[in-house]
Amino acid sequence: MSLFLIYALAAVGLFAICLHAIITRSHLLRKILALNMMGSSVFLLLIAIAYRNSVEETADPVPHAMVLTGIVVAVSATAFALALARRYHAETGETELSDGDGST
Amino acid sequence: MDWGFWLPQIMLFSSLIPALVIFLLRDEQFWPRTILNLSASGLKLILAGFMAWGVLAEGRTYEASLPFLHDQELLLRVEPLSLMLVGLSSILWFITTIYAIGYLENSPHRTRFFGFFSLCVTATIGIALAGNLITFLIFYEMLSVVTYPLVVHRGTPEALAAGRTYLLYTLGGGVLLLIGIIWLQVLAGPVEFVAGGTIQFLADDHQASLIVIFALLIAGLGVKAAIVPLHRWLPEAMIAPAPVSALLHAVAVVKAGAYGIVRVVYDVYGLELSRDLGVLIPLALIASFTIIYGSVRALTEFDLKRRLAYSTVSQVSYIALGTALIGPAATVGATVHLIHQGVMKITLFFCAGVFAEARHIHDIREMSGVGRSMPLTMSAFTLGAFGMIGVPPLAGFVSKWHLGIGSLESDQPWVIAILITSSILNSAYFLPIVYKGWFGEPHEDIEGVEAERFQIREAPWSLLGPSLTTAGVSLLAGLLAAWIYSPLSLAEIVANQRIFLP
Amino acid sequence: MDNRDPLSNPGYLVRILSMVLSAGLLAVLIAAVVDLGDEPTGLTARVMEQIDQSGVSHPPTAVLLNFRAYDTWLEVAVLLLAAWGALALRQATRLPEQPQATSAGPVLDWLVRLLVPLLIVTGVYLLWLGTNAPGGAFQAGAVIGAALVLLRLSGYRSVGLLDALWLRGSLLAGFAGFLLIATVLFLAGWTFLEYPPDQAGLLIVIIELLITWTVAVSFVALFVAARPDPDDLNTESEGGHG
Amino acid sequence: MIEAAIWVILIPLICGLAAFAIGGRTSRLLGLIGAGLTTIAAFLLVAEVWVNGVWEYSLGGWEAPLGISLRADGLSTFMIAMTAVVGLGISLYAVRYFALTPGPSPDPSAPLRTGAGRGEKSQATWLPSESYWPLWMLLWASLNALFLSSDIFNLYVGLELLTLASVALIILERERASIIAGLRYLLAAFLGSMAYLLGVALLYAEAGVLDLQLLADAELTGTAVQVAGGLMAVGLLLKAALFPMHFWLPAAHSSAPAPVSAALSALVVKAAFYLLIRLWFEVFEPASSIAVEQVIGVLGATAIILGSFQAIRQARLKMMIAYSTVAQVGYLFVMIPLAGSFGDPQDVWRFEAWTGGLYHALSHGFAKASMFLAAGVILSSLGHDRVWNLAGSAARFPVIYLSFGIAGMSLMGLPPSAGFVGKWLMLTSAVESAQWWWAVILLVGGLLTAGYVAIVLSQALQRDVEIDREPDPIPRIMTLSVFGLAVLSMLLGLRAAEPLEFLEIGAPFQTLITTVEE
Amino acid sequence: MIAHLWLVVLAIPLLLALMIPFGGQARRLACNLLPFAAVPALLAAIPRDTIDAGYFDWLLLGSWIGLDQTSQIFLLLTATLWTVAGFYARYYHMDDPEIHRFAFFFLLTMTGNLGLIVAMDVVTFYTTFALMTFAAYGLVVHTRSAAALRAGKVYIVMAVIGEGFLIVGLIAAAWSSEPFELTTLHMEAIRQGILDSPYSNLIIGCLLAGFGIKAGSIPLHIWLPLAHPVAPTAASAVLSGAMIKAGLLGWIKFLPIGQTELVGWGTLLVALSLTAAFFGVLIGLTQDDPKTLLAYSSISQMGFIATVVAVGMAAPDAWEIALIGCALYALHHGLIKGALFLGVGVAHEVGHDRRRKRILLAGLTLVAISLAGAPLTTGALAKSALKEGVYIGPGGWSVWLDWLLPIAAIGTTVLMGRFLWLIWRHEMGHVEHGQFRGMAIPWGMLVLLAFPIAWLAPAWYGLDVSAAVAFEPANLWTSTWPVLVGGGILAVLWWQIARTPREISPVRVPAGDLLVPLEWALARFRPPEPDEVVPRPPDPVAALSASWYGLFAEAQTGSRTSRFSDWLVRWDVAGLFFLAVGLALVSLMVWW
Repeated sequence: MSLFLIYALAAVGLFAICLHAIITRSHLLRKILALNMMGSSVFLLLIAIAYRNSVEETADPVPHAMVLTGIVVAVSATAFALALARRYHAETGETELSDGDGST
Repeated sequence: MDWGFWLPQIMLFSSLIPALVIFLLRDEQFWPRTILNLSASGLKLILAGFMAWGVLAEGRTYEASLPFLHDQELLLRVEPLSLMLVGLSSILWFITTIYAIGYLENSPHRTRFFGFFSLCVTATIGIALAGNLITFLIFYEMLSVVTYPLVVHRGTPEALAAGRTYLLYTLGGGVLLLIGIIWLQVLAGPVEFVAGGTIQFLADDHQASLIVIFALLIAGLGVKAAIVPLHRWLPEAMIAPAPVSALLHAVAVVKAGAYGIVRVVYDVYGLELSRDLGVLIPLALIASFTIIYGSVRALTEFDLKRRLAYSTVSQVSYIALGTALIGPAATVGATVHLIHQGVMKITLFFCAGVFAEARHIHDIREMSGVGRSMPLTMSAFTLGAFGMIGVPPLAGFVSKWHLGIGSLESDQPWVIAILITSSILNSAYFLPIVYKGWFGEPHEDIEGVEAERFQIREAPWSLLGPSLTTAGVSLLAGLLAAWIYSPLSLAEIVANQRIFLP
Repeated sequence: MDNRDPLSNPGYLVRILSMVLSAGLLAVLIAAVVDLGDEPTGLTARVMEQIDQSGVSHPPTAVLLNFRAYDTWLEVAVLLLAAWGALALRQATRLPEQPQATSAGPVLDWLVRLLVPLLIVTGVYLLWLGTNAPGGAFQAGAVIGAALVLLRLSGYRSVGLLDALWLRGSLLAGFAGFLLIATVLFLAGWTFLEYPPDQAGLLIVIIELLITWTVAVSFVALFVAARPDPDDLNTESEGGHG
Repeated sequence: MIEAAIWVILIPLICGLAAFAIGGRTSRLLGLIGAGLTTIAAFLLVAEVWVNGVWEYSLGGWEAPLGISLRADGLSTFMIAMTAVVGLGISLYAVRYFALTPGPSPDPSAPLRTGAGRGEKSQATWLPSESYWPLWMLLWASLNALFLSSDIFNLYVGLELLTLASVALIILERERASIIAGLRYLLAAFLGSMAYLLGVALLYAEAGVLDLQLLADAELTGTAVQVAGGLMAVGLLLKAALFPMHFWLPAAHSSAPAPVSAALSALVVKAAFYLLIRLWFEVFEPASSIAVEQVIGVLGATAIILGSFQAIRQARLKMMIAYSTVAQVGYLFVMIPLAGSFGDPQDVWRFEAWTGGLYHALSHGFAKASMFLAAGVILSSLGHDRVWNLAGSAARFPVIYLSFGIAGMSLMGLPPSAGFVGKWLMLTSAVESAQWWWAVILLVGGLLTAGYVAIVLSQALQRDVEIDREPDPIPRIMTLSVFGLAVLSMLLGLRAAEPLEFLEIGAPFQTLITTVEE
Repeated sequence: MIAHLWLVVLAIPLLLALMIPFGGQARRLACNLLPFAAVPALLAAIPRDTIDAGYFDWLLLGSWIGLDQTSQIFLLLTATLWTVAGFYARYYHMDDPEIHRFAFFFLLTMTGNLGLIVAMDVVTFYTTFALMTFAAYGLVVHTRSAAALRAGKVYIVMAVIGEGFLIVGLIAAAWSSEPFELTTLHMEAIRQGILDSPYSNLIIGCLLAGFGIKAGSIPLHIWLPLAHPVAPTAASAVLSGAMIKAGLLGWIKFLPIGQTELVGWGTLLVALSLTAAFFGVLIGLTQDDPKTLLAYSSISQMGFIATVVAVGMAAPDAWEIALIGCALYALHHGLIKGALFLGVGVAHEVGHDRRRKRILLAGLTLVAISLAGAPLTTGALAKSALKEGVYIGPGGWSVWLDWLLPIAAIGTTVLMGRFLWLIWRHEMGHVEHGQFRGMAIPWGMLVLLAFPIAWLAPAWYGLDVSAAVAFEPANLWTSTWPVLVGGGILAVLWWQIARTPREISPVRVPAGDLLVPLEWALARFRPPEPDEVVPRPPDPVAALSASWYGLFAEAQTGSRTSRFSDWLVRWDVAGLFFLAVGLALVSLMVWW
């Protein structure tokens, strides 16, 4: 089992766990965290790919750059989601998203 | 200027543009709207006359082909058959506009009414001018939609319910038509209307498909043509104001269906192929059943407009019936009935509207003695009714005559029995109305004091004039049938293009 | 609707189903990963070929700020949007003061005084490092932003109380600077997002500086704006029209 | 060469940023200028592509695979042009829409709306109208960027940009319902992005490139690619709100302000759709299978049926329109099995279905924008949008309902609307490929659409009932933009030959297209 | 060009009729011009050598209009009668508030009646025939009495049935005449066509029946004894005098009589006609109303004529002669019957004036014995002309006819006796309109003119029969003895009645005879009553539309929320769907 495979399997495992969490955890914070973690799992996979693609000890910089960009994107989205969640909590006092299509 | 290209388009736009402009006017702007309406319908009339002259006297064909899809085009073509419906709708549009202006005086939502009214005519003209199946389909569906606001114009719950039923029927029919057309085009490529048919080359390989497609097309068209059992929307739609009913029945909706059947049988399949596929006899049977059934139902209705509606159900199927018979006289009968039925039925609806408007008469039982105070209206109604029965020299007689001859030509003598039964049933539901109107004792509450019994109190000329005009036309169409500019002569030209000698 | 306590997690059925489906997906993902194998594919070689013309020597930075500068540019826009969205949740155009005005206490005070300069220095260092080693504007911005948040948390209430215009300016700086440079060069006839080889390094540094500042302020803004302003709340549960 | 494609991204960005920086009333002006210039640029691009064919551009001079390429083929340009026209209509509408609700309103009986009268303070406040313009410009720019990008990772960034701009717009008026809806949307879209991103990672790991054209040329197959395809598809389906992943859409689209709802339903959903189409028929073409395509088609069909039924059942107009979007998205995805690998890959009908689906997207864009804008007028003028209580309102704003009806025709696929063209092509394709079940679904869906459109019109056409107060006059520009969009959805059906030909530029199925032309 | 004059002749009454609905001056003018409407037609009937036929290629389906010899005689009769009746009606309806209605229908009926005589093609004929038929309805029901309305109903039903028969026959005939040439509708072509037609028996049957209804042939006569008497007297006169001949003219014009042997049809017709000749007399004798009696007399007299038509059918060679007999007899009967009907009207005006009554009875006796065929009368001339044809008829027939016809003449004599008796004992005193002079003058003119017209007609029109025939001794005798026998019977009856004056008629057959059981039978199959609600069959599409709307209405009123849709948008459910779809897509892509 190569190093790449170990990291990659860890990444997809994390991804699957986060998927499960997003669905089964109702607390908003946990959902947001799960999403954030999901991003991290993909970044982990990308890093693994970067190292798999190394040429002469230089890791592939493209996945590297993708991770950096992705992190910022993920951070932004997470932060925005958190701001919304706090506002939601302040408005309703709830920590879970209400269901329904808004038709009521 | 290339008239051949522009004329059909101007024909369309001469009602489309006024429609759009009218929508921007306010209800109170009576004169701008009226002037626009009348000048537009006048213009259309002149154009129609010009086209008729060009086609009939000069032997021209006006054709406008516009790219539509990559392999399809919108084809507008003026030839004798399209001229029939064009002429009918331009003339009747003009007359109905005058009538509607009088009828809707001071009633709300006139802007909406006249806007959709003009759109409705645009769609009908489009249907008439359609030179291929897809163009036909486009305007056919457009017609379904633009008539909806007219049907629900009164805005009462009943009107809205009727409107929903109407929409469901017509859109459902549109779906059948659409799938039929697509199927046909998948097999045959773009289908143009050519006298004698264009898809004979499919006969060998796709016989079963062609039969199913034919059934789909006829079912789709049959909804608008009110073929039993797809006719139920028509009596319901009678809730609409009189000018709408008049135009729906005489020109627009039912005629679109019937015209479509004519096109499909003559210009898509062609008589020969239709006969070989064996689809004509079933069509004739269905049409015959509709003719009888509509008449029988009409007997049981006592609301004037509903009775007229069932009469339409019955009468429009004459066109389908004639189409299903093979022979020049049958073709003549079917196509000429397109016009004749329109003129006669619009007369009847005009009169029904006059009765409703001037005397609040909606039920046949209330019509007693109405002929005393409104002899002209009643005369017009009588002419229409007799025309429907097929009494000579009215237009209806000419149609029935040719259909009768056609039935013998095509060796289907039983059709004559249908025609006669229908005529007798028509008499049975029209003559009592005529009788009541002329000979019944007037109701006190309607007619007022005895001294006024013989006083003539007709509706205003804006209502009376159109009724008399169409009544006169339905008389002249029969009386002068042999004249070279009569509908019959036009129908003979149409038939000659499509003649097929077995 | 069901009668479950709305605060509890979904029922067992959902959990089991979710687990089964996630496991299934995991299995497929494993298959995919295994299928990938160990053969390198990637663009390492190409990056190394071209890095000399990029104006920086650290490959990821070259990719980020030159080869794939477009990504980076849009990413700054994402950050801007997030900060902005968070700010737009509030009616006030200015950020609120920290409501709790207590003193942080002597230990924290000392720690903050120690840490903040350190963090700022670290940030600047990271920025400088970015051109030839791991590091760069985002890392630097994050660290500086963290320092500012720390300050605010420990009672320096006015931190982040930028004037509305300045706040906007700071949030925009990174993206706008990037945009300005790119547009001006584009109008001057260069390919869009292409740096003139001689000035590439300089321009990248300028952009990095701006981005660092924007990132820092954005983080603070996000942090501060996330706290809802009681005045903004919809008092009734009518939910409005929308 | 003016490189109009660059400008369709740059102009809205510049205007948006300027609007953001300056704020106040100027933002509206800047937004309008941006909308106008972007539209001009978009049509310059159309002209350029029409004349010169596919336009390609390496950003920063770095050729793919190293750099990021922009590519404007028929499809991209088609989407950009649609965005431009719809966007222009929305912008014109928004000018007066937000002016109708000027911050703290002095008049308590004013028709609207949120924020108004609440939390009035001495300090400067963010007005929805002020945030609207920059955010809207950014949304527009991100749409254009998405349509032009030829790099799958860049597309991810673009998607996120789009999502965040959308969410920021949804919560523009800071109402509780819209905040909940925005949050749900954000989380859902985030989830979709993650699935997409994982797919990107797998694709890169397999192919070592990120450029769409290079990936397409590589004709990738293999487990990893297939898994990547599935992941990216499901992520994008979530973002496109295909049933049963539509749960976020009705709330989000109905609770936003009308111009935002219009943009979301007409354009944003299409972006995910566009991306999926692009990937599916270019990158994953060799890896795809009939079964997958049929599954997507089944989801689309279910969306058509259930979405339409849900729309009929809605009590509020905007919810009805939102559910209509759920149904219409279903139409778009029925295109996948039709244009997919069912039957002989060399059959022309695949291309017909492809163009049909895209034309449907176009028609839906115009029609749905018009509908949401119309609903906005009704809502702000009547103070409510309860379908049950619309009686008589057709007499008050006839043109609005006329537009609603025309747009409805387009959604139903009635000729001569653009929707008809799309439906016609898809139906032809379904019949030709003997996948008659899709034809049935398309037709039934049309009837169901007629169902809810007719309900609205039928309510509105009811005879006048007493209304508490005379509705406020509608600014003419709003009426015109509603009407204009509806009419466009009709006119595009009358003359579809050129747009369809345009779609052929650089389209997949090049071999099929040539057979068509022979 | 002359042919165009026919159109003018027809247009005059038509235009006058059309003026009436406009009311006011136009209406008054039309009513005043009523008597003159048929004058142009009368002028047109002036005998000429040439047959002025014209083809109008714009009228109807292409119209042939003109007069042949036979038609000229019919036109003479018709125009005379209508003119006289017009004058008569002008006074008869002097105080009628609804004179305009009468005038309207009178003029329209006139147009039709004149038109069908000049029509030479099948469509024009049918058109004018229909015009006459339907317009006459207005005349029948003019008084609006219960009897008139019942008669009107029977009339219109029979008329519609008749039109139905006719149109079937005519369409089939027209088709047969020239299958692909629609303009060949000339009666010559039609006659030829019927012979060649595969449907020739159908056509002949339909035409016989269709025209037979108008001609009062048994058993289609049932409307006639009801309708003729209830109409205003002027209308009765033209109904029974002129319009009844339209059916006869139809037979003559369109049946291929004289071209081939139609023995079967001829036998049928002769049987029915002879039955009619006796039946009319017998039933007529039981009638109390002089007008009903005259109507039955018409049935009987038309039976005479139809007998000759039947002879022509059975023996083509006889037709040339028989046709002349038919025409002459029709002329004679029309004029005489018109005079008789008008006389009945005059009888209501005599009041207490005995002089007037004597004039009336004298005039009526003159025309009555003429109808009975007394020597030197027009009746004698007509009968002898008729017999000419019968003698040439098929072998065997003449034997029967030779003694059956005189017996019928005896019957006629008796019938006329009873008529005169009814008039004579008519209550004096009551004056209906007070227009004796105005009504008696037209009547008197007709009485006086009937004889010269009938006598001179053969010479005018150059017929092969001369009036002198009637004066030949042999004919004198044959025409005398039936009248004498009839007179004898009358005398016996007179004596009988004088003894028991209250017994007028031992049996009473209600007018319309066969109609009575028929009406009884039909009463079982009445159409729905107006107030009866006929349930409409259910409409599945409307039900669908209602249920779809119900779906909407339900949600609006909040009576039901959709659990399913709420369930669908739950986060966990949607999340599971996301997982499921994702798994499905991924695994299907990999493993399918």
